Amino acid sequence: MMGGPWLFDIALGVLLVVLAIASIHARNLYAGVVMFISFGLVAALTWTYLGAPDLALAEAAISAGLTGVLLFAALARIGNTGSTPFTPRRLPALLCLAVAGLLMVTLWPLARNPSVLPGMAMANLPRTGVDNPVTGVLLNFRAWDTLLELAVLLVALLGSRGLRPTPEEEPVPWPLLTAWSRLLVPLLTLFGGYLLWRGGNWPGGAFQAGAMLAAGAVLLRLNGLLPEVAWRNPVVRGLTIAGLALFATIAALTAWLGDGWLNYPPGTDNALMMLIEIIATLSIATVLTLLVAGNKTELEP
Amino acid sequence: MSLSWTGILPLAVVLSSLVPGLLIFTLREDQQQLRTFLNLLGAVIKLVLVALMLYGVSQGAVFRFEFPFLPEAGILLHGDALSLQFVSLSSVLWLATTVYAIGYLEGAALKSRFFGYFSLCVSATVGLALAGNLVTFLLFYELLTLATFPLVVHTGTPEALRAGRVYLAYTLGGGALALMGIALLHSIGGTESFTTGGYLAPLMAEHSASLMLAFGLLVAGFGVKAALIPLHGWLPMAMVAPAPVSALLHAVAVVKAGVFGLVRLVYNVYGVDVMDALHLNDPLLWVASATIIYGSLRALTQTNLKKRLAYSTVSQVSYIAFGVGLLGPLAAAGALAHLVHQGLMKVTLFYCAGAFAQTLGVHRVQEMNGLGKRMPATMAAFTVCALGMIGIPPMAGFISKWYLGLGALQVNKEWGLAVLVISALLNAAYFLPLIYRGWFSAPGKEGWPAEKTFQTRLTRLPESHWMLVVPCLFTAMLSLLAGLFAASDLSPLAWGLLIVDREFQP
Amino acid sequence: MNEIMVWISWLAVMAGVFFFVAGAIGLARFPDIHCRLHAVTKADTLGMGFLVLGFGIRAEHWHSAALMLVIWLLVAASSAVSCHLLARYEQLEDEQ
Amino acid sequence: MNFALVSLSIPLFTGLLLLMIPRYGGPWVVLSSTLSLAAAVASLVEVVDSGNQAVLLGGWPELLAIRLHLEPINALLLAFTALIQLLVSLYWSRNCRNDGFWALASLLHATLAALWLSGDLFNWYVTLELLSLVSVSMVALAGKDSIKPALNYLFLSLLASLCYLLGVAIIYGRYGVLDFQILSRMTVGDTSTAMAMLLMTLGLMVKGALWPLHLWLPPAHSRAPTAVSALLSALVVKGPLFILTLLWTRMAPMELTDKGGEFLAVMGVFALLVGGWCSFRTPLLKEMVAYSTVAQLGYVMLALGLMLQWQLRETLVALWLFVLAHGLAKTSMFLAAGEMQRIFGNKRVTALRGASQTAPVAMFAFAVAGGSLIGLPPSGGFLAKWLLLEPLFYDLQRWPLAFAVLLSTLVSAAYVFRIVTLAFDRAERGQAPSRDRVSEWLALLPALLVWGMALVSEPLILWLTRVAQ
Amino acid sequence: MTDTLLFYLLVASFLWAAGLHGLIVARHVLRRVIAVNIMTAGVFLALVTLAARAPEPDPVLHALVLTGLVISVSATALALHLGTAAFSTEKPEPTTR
Repeated sequence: MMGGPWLFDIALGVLLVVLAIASIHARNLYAGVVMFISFGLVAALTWTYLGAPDLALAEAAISAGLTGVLLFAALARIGNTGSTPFTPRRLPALLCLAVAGLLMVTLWPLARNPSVLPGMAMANLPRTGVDNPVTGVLLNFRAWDTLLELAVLLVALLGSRGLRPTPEEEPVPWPLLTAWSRLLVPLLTLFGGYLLWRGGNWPGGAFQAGAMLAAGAVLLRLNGLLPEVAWRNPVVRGLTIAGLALFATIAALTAWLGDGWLNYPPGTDNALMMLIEIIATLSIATVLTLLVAGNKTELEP
Repeated sequence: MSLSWTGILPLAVVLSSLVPGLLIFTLREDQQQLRTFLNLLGAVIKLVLVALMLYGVSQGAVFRFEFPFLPEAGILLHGDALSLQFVSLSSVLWLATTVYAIGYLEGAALKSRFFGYFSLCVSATVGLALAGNLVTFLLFYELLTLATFPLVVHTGTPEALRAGRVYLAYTLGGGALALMGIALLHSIGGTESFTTGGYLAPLMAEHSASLMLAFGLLVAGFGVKAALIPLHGWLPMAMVAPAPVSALLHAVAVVKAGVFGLVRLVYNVYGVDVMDALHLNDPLLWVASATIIYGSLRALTQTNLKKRLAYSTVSQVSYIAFGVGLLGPLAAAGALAHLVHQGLMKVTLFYCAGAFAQTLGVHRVQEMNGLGKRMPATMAAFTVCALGMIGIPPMAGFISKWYLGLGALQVNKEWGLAVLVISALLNAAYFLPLIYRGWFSAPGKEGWPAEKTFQTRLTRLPESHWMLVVPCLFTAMLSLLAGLFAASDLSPLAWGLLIVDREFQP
Repeated sequence: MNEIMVWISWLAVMAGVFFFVAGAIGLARFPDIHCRLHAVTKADTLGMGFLVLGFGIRAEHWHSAALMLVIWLLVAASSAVSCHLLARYEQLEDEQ
Repeated sequence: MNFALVSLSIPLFTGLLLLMIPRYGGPWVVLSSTLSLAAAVASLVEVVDSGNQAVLLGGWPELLAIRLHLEPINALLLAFTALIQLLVSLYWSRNCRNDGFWALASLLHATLAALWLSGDLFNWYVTLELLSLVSVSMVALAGKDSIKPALNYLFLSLLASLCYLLGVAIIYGRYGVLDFQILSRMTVGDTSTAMAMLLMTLGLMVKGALWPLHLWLPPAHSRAPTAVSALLSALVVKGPLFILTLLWTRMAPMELTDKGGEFLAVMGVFALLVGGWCSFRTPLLKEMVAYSTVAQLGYVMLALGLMLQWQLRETLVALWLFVLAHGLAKTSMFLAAGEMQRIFGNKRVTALRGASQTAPVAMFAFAVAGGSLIGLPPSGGFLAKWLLLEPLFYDLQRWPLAFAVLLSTLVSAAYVFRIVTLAFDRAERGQAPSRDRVSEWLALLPALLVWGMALVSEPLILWLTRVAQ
Repeated sequence: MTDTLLFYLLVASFLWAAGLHGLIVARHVLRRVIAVNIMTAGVFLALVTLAARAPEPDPVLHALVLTGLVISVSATALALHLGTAAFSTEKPEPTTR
């Protein structure tokens, strides 16, 4: 699976490094952002090549897609004028090269000794009621990390929502784009649902599906087809905290009724996990939509 | 923590001024009567309690109040003879100064704050006196700094603030040094309670270097408040505070706290023979003698009356350090007696200086001409105590200087006697002109700078407010009696000899 | 039978690569925005089509071939829309 | 263990509830922090009786699952967090203008509880990241002039998290285990472990604003709303320090601890002196209090450095006492400073002229809290300093460190009393500003607590000595 | 097999260093956000390469990287919102309140 010819590796590696340096030091910001998005896509390619399909999906959807949209939105508000290319001084560059060399020295011996955890993870996978090992780890073995991660997403929204809203004009709908999005969004939703459903056994899962749905919602919002997604509206608020609230309540209930925190009762773990996944997807989709295209002109409640 | 009355009494003595003080803080400015009542009530209760304790000690009762604070170093209040001497001095003078302060601050603002901190300061002094081990001593030593600082900056003028900053720099520096010394002693030998003859003898063998370092740190730490030579800078600057503050604090509480610390250090922590073995007393002697001479020399050149008295305090307090440094029994008795005598005399001098300033606006020495006619009673008290300071019999000052001289000869340090004689001459040089101006020279043509007349509801008072004059006469009379009846067993000298017998008997 | 199929798939892949390279050169060399848009959209979509054809033949199961076909249709549609958008944006820029 | 997790989930659910119903934030948070405090105290009692506890989340085998473990120190920190949260929310419920604060404050409390309980390196990364995001969002609540420092704080803490994450990656690559208890039995002093420890230490030093990497703290803490700067200085800065202590005292291999100890001790001394000097020089009131945080953290670093070099139990006890005493004192100081800044309406220190008449209780709170920072007896700060000084004097070659502690006491005295002396100035009589007596007393409460530690000092110290290993 | 891993570890170190350099030197918000994301990608590349050491890739590391990915996107979103708010404060902002 891994033995591809070395030419492909070198191409990927060089592409990654060149795109990285170009995106930071590009003359004007617009070019930098575009190159960063292509860096994200090449990184997604690398993850698939290194045998991590889940990550490739997430990288493409979240880091290349949504981060790209966020960067473009910020660029639209900040304007390209502020992009004063800085003078690349010698000293920090050399310093960082030295750091890279030092890292290499320490990472070099690690390449050989594999760890014991994957074996244990595989052994315990059947008891989790899920076939995809990554989802197994995410929702069972390290469920506490995922719970806190949902909290991180929510806090990012709270933080950005607390800022003074910057005035921003309503997006003017444009016929061809509206037609295209009417076609694309159903497909996106379908694909998101499919990703969510297959998360149990094959690469996929809540975060990738959430990102898909968010992309669809942002597209509709930009074309004015979706009514204003406002924090005032209790349904939207409810949705954003639904994922974290449900996960926390399940954790508390398993401790209170069951036999330990996040210790799903044997019979129902598959159903419970599916419930968590669905609500988490909706919650992530809402949060990401609010982050990307949240209505900025509304006042705090 | 024994709950018998012998356990509770030391705590009660400290609380008797702390509780009224905290109550006074909450009073509004116009609650004059309540504030005065609380003040006097606190003072009287403290006097009664101290008397009770004196009676108890004479009957052989032991007063110990123990409270866990640090592992193997708890808060310990222990009423032995040495602490009771200082406690009785403080409580008597606190009563007198309270009366004086009420008179002095008749029209002033922020009286609640003033009397609040005033009572906190006295409770810190009393706590310090009753302290049973070095940690408790350090605790009250630092609280004393915190309580006295607001009094020094009470007037709030730029000079007062500058004096306050200097005062803090010195005292907090001293406190930090003392903390280092006590921590050093605690880490090598643990903190035991003060015992006659000291408890550091067993450590002499392998810890002599640390003991010397600790002694240096502690002398520097206490020396700040005892106004030894390089560390005395804050005392003259702190004279900018109101007169009762200068009177009680810089003649009795703060300065005496430093010297009392030295006395405890030499007699109850290190002990006479450890001091002798490590030759620690010689540097202390040299510093004390240098301070005596330097203080008197600087006092000569001062034109401001309170500054002159401040420098005289710097030199007089070092008499006690000098006596302690001699390590002889007689010198020790003289030093302990001087602890009380100097307190009584110096407080009277500050009262009179305050009365002159308040009534006639007299601040500088040149303006003192003809005071004898205008304020005869205050001037008389001033003269009595000024002669006492010089050491003229039958005043209290003479007694203590006499014993100090004998002590110096006893340990055959003749140069000590020379120092005492020179300082007596210098004292005369800066006190006698004041007395001469007061009695024998005619008042200036243009009259007094800021004359004020006081009258109670009934009659117009001849000299000035009775609350200013009566404390002067009271303390002057006390210092006269202490000198005359030195031989009786109630006098400070007798008390000093009693302590020394316990300390030096084989 | 699959001997010929392998040859055809190789031919299709080579054609695809050729069109991609053509598109890239067009992007680099053409003077103004409209020509470049023209080159990129048309050449790349065609190249993609050939690639899908080439790999479709080699795929073991028709599912992946169908999937690749859908992907190709999506890429074609989105590049058409984005090319239109860019052109219109360029036109707005010129008017100001 | 259940009590500890209850103490964690109460603020979490309150935070979510407050998002749905944003009104009456203050009373809700006060109630939740009281309940959380009760649960934390219950867990403390439970852990003291029945010894350390641990729970494998989800019942999975040991290496695979995240293990939350509860030791007396963790339980004490849980209770401490709930107490500070209670004190600050009592004060802030009286003069809070921004409703967004309450939800974030509860989430902050829940994150800190998760951090104290966790024992898994990656889980610490997630909690640290959550902590930074919550803190940045709360700093940015103060409006326009707090956005740039918040942004700078965010970038630096992201940089720190990535250093930490790379360190965790190397450790996992080398040993294949993430739980620090198991790692403490496995670590060997080779180059990759050294590099991992260095990266993790640098990351945690930036997040904990330890001396050379503290530049983000003063602007962020001084421009944040009063309650936020109090919470940040008293609690958030302590999270990374807790992890740093556990990493170095438990997980680091023997060869590295000496070098690490020296490094931390020297950094601690510099933090004390430079932080104190900056605090003495800055003209802004809240910036002065922020710099004093940087200085006081120097004590914690010094204690940790000495602990690593001499393996003495007292220094570890001194470390925890410094954490507790500084937390309480700094909360009171920030609340008092914020109160006085609101009354006088001016950020500068010189505006405090005559504060002892116009805002006596707030000024008294500031002075009492300052007293504990200096280490005047019988405050909590003094207890910690006393325990730190003892081992310094065991042999006399260590006198430079003792001299450094002496110097730092004087520097801290300088910057506290610079403000207190100003307050006694009775120069001009400004118009009597609007005073809120109750909130001034609430600002005084933590300071009284830190001085009240003296009443319970001996049992506390003996218990800590027995417990901290 | 291991030399391809070594190559990717080298690429990961370079990415991490490039991101570090960018974050320290850049002043503009967007450049710093991109630099942070590059650095994150570097760490994740290192993690995934370590996961690919065994023939069957290590799911635990993949889960960690997924969690890290979501965290980095939320941090980026917050940074960008702060950045735009910071920029709008410089120009005279037409206050709506």
